[in-house]
Formats: sequence, structure tokens, C-alpha cells
Amino acid sequence: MRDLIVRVIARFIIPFIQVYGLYIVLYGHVSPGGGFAGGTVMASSLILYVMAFGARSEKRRLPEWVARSIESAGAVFFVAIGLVSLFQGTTFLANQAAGFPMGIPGRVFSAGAIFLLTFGIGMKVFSTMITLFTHLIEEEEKEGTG
Amino acid sequence: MITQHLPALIILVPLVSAFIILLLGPNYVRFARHTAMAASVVLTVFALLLLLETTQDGTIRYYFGGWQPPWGIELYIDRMTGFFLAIVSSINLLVLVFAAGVLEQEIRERVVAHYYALFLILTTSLLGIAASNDLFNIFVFLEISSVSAAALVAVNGNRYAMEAGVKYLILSTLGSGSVLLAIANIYMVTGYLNLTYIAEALPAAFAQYPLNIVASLGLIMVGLTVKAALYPLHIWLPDAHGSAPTTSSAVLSGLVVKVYIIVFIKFLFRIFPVDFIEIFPIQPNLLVMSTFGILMGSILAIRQTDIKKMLAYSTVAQVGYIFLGLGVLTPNAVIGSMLHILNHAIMKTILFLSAGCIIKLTGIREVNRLEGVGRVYPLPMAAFSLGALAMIGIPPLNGFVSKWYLGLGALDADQPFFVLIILVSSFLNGLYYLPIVIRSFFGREPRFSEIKVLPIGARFTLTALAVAIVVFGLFSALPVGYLEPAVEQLFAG
Amino acid sequence: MIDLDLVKLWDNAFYGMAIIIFLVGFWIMLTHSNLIKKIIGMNIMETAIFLFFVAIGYVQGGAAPILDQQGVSYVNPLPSALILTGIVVSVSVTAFALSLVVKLYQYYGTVDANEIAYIRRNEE
Amino acid sequence: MSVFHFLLLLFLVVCALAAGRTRGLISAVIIFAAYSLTMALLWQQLHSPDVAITEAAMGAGVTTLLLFAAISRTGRME
Amino acid sequence: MKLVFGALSLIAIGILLLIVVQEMPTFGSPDSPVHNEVPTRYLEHSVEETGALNAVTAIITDYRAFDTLGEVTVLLTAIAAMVAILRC
Repeated sequence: MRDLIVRVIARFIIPFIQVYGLYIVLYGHVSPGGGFAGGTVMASSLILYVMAFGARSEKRRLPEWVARSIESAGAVFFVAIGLVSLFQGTTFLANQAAGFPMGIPGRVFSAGAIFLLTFGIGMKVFSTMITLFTHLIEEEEKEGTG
Repeated sequence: MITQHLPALIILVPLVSAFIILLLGPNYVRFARHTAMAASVVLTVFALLLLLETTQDGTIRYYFGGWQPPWGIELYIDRMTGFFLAIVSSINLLVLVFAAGVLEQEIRERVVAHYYALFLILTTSLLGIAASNDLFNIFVFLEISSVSAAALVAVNGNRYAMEAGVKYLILSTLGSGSVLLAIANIYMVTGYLNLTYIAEALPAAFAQYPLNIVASLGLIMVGLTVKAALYPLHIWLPDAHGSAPTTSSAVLSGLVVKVYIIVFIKFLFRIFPVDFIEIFPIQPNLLVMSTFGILMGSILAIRQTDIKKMLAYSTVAQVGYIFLGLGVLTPNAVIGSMLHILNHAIMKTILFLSAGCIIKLTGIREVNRLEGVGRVYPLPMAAFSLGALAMIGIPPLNGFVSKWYLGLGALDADQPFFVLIILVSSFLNGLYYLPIVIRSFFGREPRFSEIKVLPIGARFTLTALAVAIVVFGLFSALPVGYLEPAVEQLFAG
Repeated sequence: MIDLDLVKLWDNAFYGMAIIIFLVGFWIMLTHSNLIKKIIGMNIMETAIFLFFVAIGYVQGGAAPILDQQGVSYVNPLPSALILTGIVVSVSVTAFALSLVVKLYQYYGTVDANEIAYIRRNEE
Repeated sequence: MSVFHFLLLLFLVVCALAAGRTRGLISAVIIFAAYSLTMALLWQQLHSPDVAITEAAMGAGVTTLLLFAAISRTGRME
Repeated sequence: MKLVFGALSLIAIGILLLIVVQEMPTFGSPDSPVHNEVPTRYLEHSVEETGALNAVTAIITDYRAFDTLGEVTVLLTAIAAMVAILRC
């Protein structure tokens, strides 16, 4: 796998994949796509990085505790957005009724909670997918009790 | 504000605490334990409040995001669901209290925090399955429950647990696959996912697409009986429940198997009206399968030498009882089924927990080597014996009450044959439980090199469950009085 | 007794083929003892159900549900939304099942269910 | 129901059967990836672009990679 | 033998299911029961009610956001389970 051509191409192509994934996430409410697809595309760029440069150098880019925090924080963020509506007097996970700004349909920054939720999901799926892959491909980790 | 949002909070409290435990990571074991415990206390309080509320108002509905049912997701808590939510949350609390001092000795230190998180997620999924009124939402929670339950089996770390976990995961995915296909079929012919609306649209749909509905009914039956381990499809259960850590076995046998029966009850009563069921051979099917389940489960349990495997096979038999009540389908029999869900949850939890204590204290797993253990360790063995006696159906204990109602229901339906089945099975239960009880109390006293002490949490849980067995046996009017209107509500549609 | 309406079957080929693929997946899951093959079968089975679901929502001549045109008929967005959830669920189940398989390989040196059962029987 | 759709469906069935019949696990996974991509194409044809994108990324992408990762740590042959 | 039996039973199930298939609502027909008031509201009002042009996103993150919370939970469960399994 440690091939020069693969490395050069990977280094060249990874930013484009990431930008494309981010685009899919951010435009999820305007065009096809959304958090799940975009997050996976972003993760696939890092998976390519793992394949080209090895899991260890990937770990330096995205340490395990960061990935773990993003995963759980994404889920907590989702619930927190939902809880906002409890304090606004509606039921859990409301959007317009909870007073999120709607904006102009078709713009990127519109649709209130949908934009936030999609972004949170995208981040979460991104780190989940990369963690799933690295955990599966890696040999037994030797890290004591941590 | 809180009372209004109780149905959502009851799902969110354990979920968010699981998220927070996972956020902090595997090093904060004590924090994880305290969070899990606090969440369960809050959860139990909420569930009991909901139970009270259902006795006053009847049915509680909660619309997520403020969207009305056919568009949004609805939680629907009637008396039956409230009853089950209370069982789940209180058993969950007791098992977590038990786990406090015991769990660290059973699984690796560095997965304990994850274990608590998975445990809470499993509880959440059970609550969600019971409370949700939306078919696809139920499917999502079914998948959460299969993943987390398989993880709770495999986390034991030895090779048997891993193998059992794989088997469990694959078979329950098969089950949820067929349930999803059935959901697709139902959605296709009715156009709704909400149970209430499906029930309204179903008669018209049945006139036009009868075969589709028959097919979906068959698929649901196969899928849910795989997951609930009714007799010929029970193959995964003994391995999974026999090799899991003690606390997991208790919850898996006591609660997880039953939630699929709750889903089945929802399908039977909420979607397919009772006169509609009689057109299809679902009732005789259930009766045959549950009869075989009761008898074969007991017979296979007699042949086991490993105590946890024996208890697991006994679960197969008890699931047969619950399905028997649904197969007979008279009000008394359904009350019997629901009561057995409660009573079996208590009995199986105490049996698995005390068996786990005995295994940990003495290191003995074989049934016939338990001689005299009761004299050295009176508390766990007494708890085990009480559970075993309740399981056999000795009158003042709670197991008797549910069998009584099942028998009454069978007599109402003019099928005294099933009373005979219940009696035979009680005899078989006695055949494998009584020798353990007798041998452990009247056998020769063994010599152990050291006498270990149970942690206080474990002692508390065993005592509480033992008290519950006696209380629900002596004051059976309490749950029965709650369940009678619940079953009326079910039969009314 | 069995009379097949071939025109209707041709119209409903999506449903029929989805069910056939579902059965093939089911067959792979049941007959193969290799656990990774079983997992592939599981995925095939689930995707078949998803195909069935998405096909339910299709409308002849409908456009994709991006609501930026006026006076167009759209396909039903609800099945698509449900299937998005379903795909993610199936990926997570696959990942977990694979991690169990990897762990089993460390313990038994094989991923074949029959061989594992054989090893276990010899141990007991 | 067009002939093109029917051919795609037929290809799906063939892929599924082939994934069941091949001996090598690697080839089974590759066939599975082809199956997933065809499925994504079919969903695009059914005007569900969201599902198509997600399936292409998750089913054909991540699932295949996860299967490869698992195979690389276990055996290659059935 | 086992294989032949399995194949035969699968073919039998397949024929049964084909009979079911020819009874299903016609594929792509706008009159099938699925196209009732539920998708109509999603398609006609989701832009004003949620602000999202993509109806599918509007459904998964607004109308049926609770499903998505379940989905997020499945992902988190899978990863927690995986880490726990690979560590023990």
C-alpha cells in the first residue's frame, strides 16, 4: 500500500473529496444529500488517507479522543437542539414552532434547526465512519487501561 | 412542564446519560456508574408518574415536533404500555444497583463504562419500542435493541459469548428484516405508518389487497417470534442468555424477550381487530407453537447441567406461557399473559442474579455440584429458591397468580387441554428446580477455602426482588386491578 | 388454480424482483456457514427491502422531491426518508457484526460457523 | 416499467446469486459493491437522489471497505 | 440433498410471493394508497413549514426527526459496541 503514486494522488485528491463532502452536508436541505451522505463522503477521504499513509499517521491528524468526542457530542447536540423547543413551549424536536429562524428557502443558511441538525449529523457520521474503519482494520491496540 | 413532556423525557433521560457516558470515555468508570444509577432513578420516578397518569386519563399521546400523527411521530401510552414501561424501568434500576459492585469482577475494567452506556441504550430502546405508535420508529428501536443486546452478550469477552453474540445478532437481524418487509407491505396497502391510522384504513385495504395483508401478518409473526424466541425459533436464546454476563442475562431474559411480545400485542390488538384475527390461522399456530415451547423448553431445561443454560431454557418455556395466553385470546388469558410478563420479569431476574452470585461466590456452574451451598451462602440461595418456587407456581407466590389467570382464560375458551399443559409444565419445572433447592439446603456442607461477601448493592437487589415476589403473590389484586381495564381497552380496539 | 396476470407482473417487476433478491439474500444467510458470507447476504437482504420500499413511493412521471419547480408532480418523499434511516442502520449492524467476526477469528482461527461449532463440540 | 429498468433488476439478481456462489470472499465483496452501485443507479432512476447518494457512499463505499478490512484480518477464502 | 430441499422451498415461497406481487397496487400509479394526504402535505407545505427545499431532508430532520435521533443512536451504539468488543 505504501506506494508513491498512491500517496501523491491521495494528497492531491483528499481536499477535493472533503470539500465535496462538506458541500453535500451544507446543501442538504437545498439539493439532494444531507448529513449522512456527506459525512460518509468526508470520512471516505480520511479512509483514503489511512490506506495511503497508514493508520498511525491518520491518528496524528485525528486523535482518537477527538473522534470520540465528536461522535458523542454530535448526538448530544442533536438532543440539545431538540430540547430548545421544550423551553419554547412546544414538543421535542420542533423547528419553526420553537422559533428557529427560517430564512429564505433555497439559501444555505435557512431552515433553522434543519441546517444545524444536518451539520451535526454530518460531523457525527464523519467521525463515526472513520472510527469504525480504523478500529476494524487495526491490530489489537496496546494502550494499557486507557 | 415536566408532566406534559413525560413521554419524551422517559426516552431521553437514559439516552442522554448514555451519550454523556460515551462522551467522557472509558476512563470514567465511577462517573458512568453514578450517572447510570441517577438516570435510572429519575427514569423509574417518571415511569411511575406515567403509570399514575394512565390510571387517571387513560391514554397519553405525545407528538414530536408538534406534527400531528399521520405526518409526524407519535408516542402513545395506554394502560398496557404504561404497565410495561414501569416494569422495564424498575427492573432496570434494580439490575443497575446489583451491578454496582459485581460488574467490575465479571468484565474487563476498560469496557465497564461502555457497558453502562450500552445498558442504558438497551433500556431506551425497550421503552421506545413499547411507547412508539409509529411502525418505522418501532423498527428503528428494534434495531437499536438488537445491536445493544448482542453487544451486552458478547462483552463478556470469552469465546462462547462472542459466538453467541454473532448468532444472536444475525438471527435478530433476520427477524427485523422480515418485520421491515411486513411494514413495507402494510405501508403499501394502507398508506400510513401510524398504528391508529393503519387500523382505520385496514378494512378497506383488506377488501382490495387481502393477500398482501396475510403475507405481512405471516412475516410479522415469523420476525417477532424469532426475536421473542418462541419454540422452534429459539435456537439462539440458550447460548446468548447462558454465556452473557450476569446482569445482561437478567435483563435479556427478564425484559428484552418480552418487548417483542408487547409489539406483537400491539399488532394483534391495535392494527388487526380481534374479529379479523379469527379469519387467519394465527391463533391455532400460536397455540401449537406455545404448547411445544412450554413442554420442550422444560424438557430441555431438565437435561442441562449448566445452571445459567438451564435458566435460559426455562425462559423458552415461559415465553411459551405468554404466547399461550395470546393464542387463547380471552380477556382472562390476556390478563394472564400480561401478568406473566411482570411476574416472569421479576422471577427470571432474581433467578439469574442469584445464580450469578452463586457462580461468583463458589465458582460452581454445574447444577449437581451445588450441594450444601445454601448453608454457606444463605441469601443468594434463598433468593434462588424463592424464585424457583415462584416459577413452579407454589400458591402464595406470584408465579401462581399468572398461571391461575392463564388457566381461567383457557377454561373460558372451553379448552381445558391447556390447563393440563400448564399443570404438566409446572410439574416439569419442579423436576428441575426442586433438586437444586433441596440439595443446596440439605446436602453436605462443602468446604470453601475462603468465604466471600456479597456487595451491599447485590444484597439489596436480591432482597427487593424477593419482597416483590411475595408482594405480587399476596396482593395480586394490585396488578390485576390495573390490568383489567387495560385489557378491556385492548379488546375494545 | 394459479393464474398469473403477466401484464400486472411486468408492471410490478420492481416489487417482484425486490422480493426475489430478498429471498436470495435470505438463502445466502441460511445456507452459507462462512460468517462474512452471511453478513453479505444480510446486506443483500436489507437492500432488497429498501428497493421495495423506494419502489412503493415512485410515481409515473414524477420528479425528484426537490421542491423548486411549480406545477410538477413529485415522487413520494416519505419512503426515501425512511430508507435513508434504514441504510444507516444496516451499515451500523454490518460494522458491529464484522467486529464480532474479527474477534471470533482471533479466538477460533476461522470464520466458519460449522468449524466453530465443531471446535466447540470437541472442547466439551 | 421500461426494459432498461428490467435489465438493471436482472443484473441485481444475477449479482446477488453470484455473490452467494463465488468461493473467494474478495470477489464476493467486489460483486457486492457492483450490486450496491447498481442499486444506487436504480434509485436514481426512481427519482430518489438522496437515497442514491447515501447508498453509493454507504452501501458501495463504506460497507465494502469494512468488509475488506474484516477480510484482511481474517481469511480470504470461504 | 439439503441444498435441493432448500432451493425447492425457496422456489415455492417465491411463487407464493409472486401471487402476492400481482395483487399489489400497480407500480408507479398515482392512485395507489401510498399517495394519500401524507406526502401531499410534505410536498405542498414543507417549504413554508420547514424552510427546506429538499422534501426528504425536511422529513428526516423535521417531520420525523425522532427517527433520525434513533438513527444517530444506532450509529453510536454500533461504535460503542464495537469498541467494547474489540477491547475485551
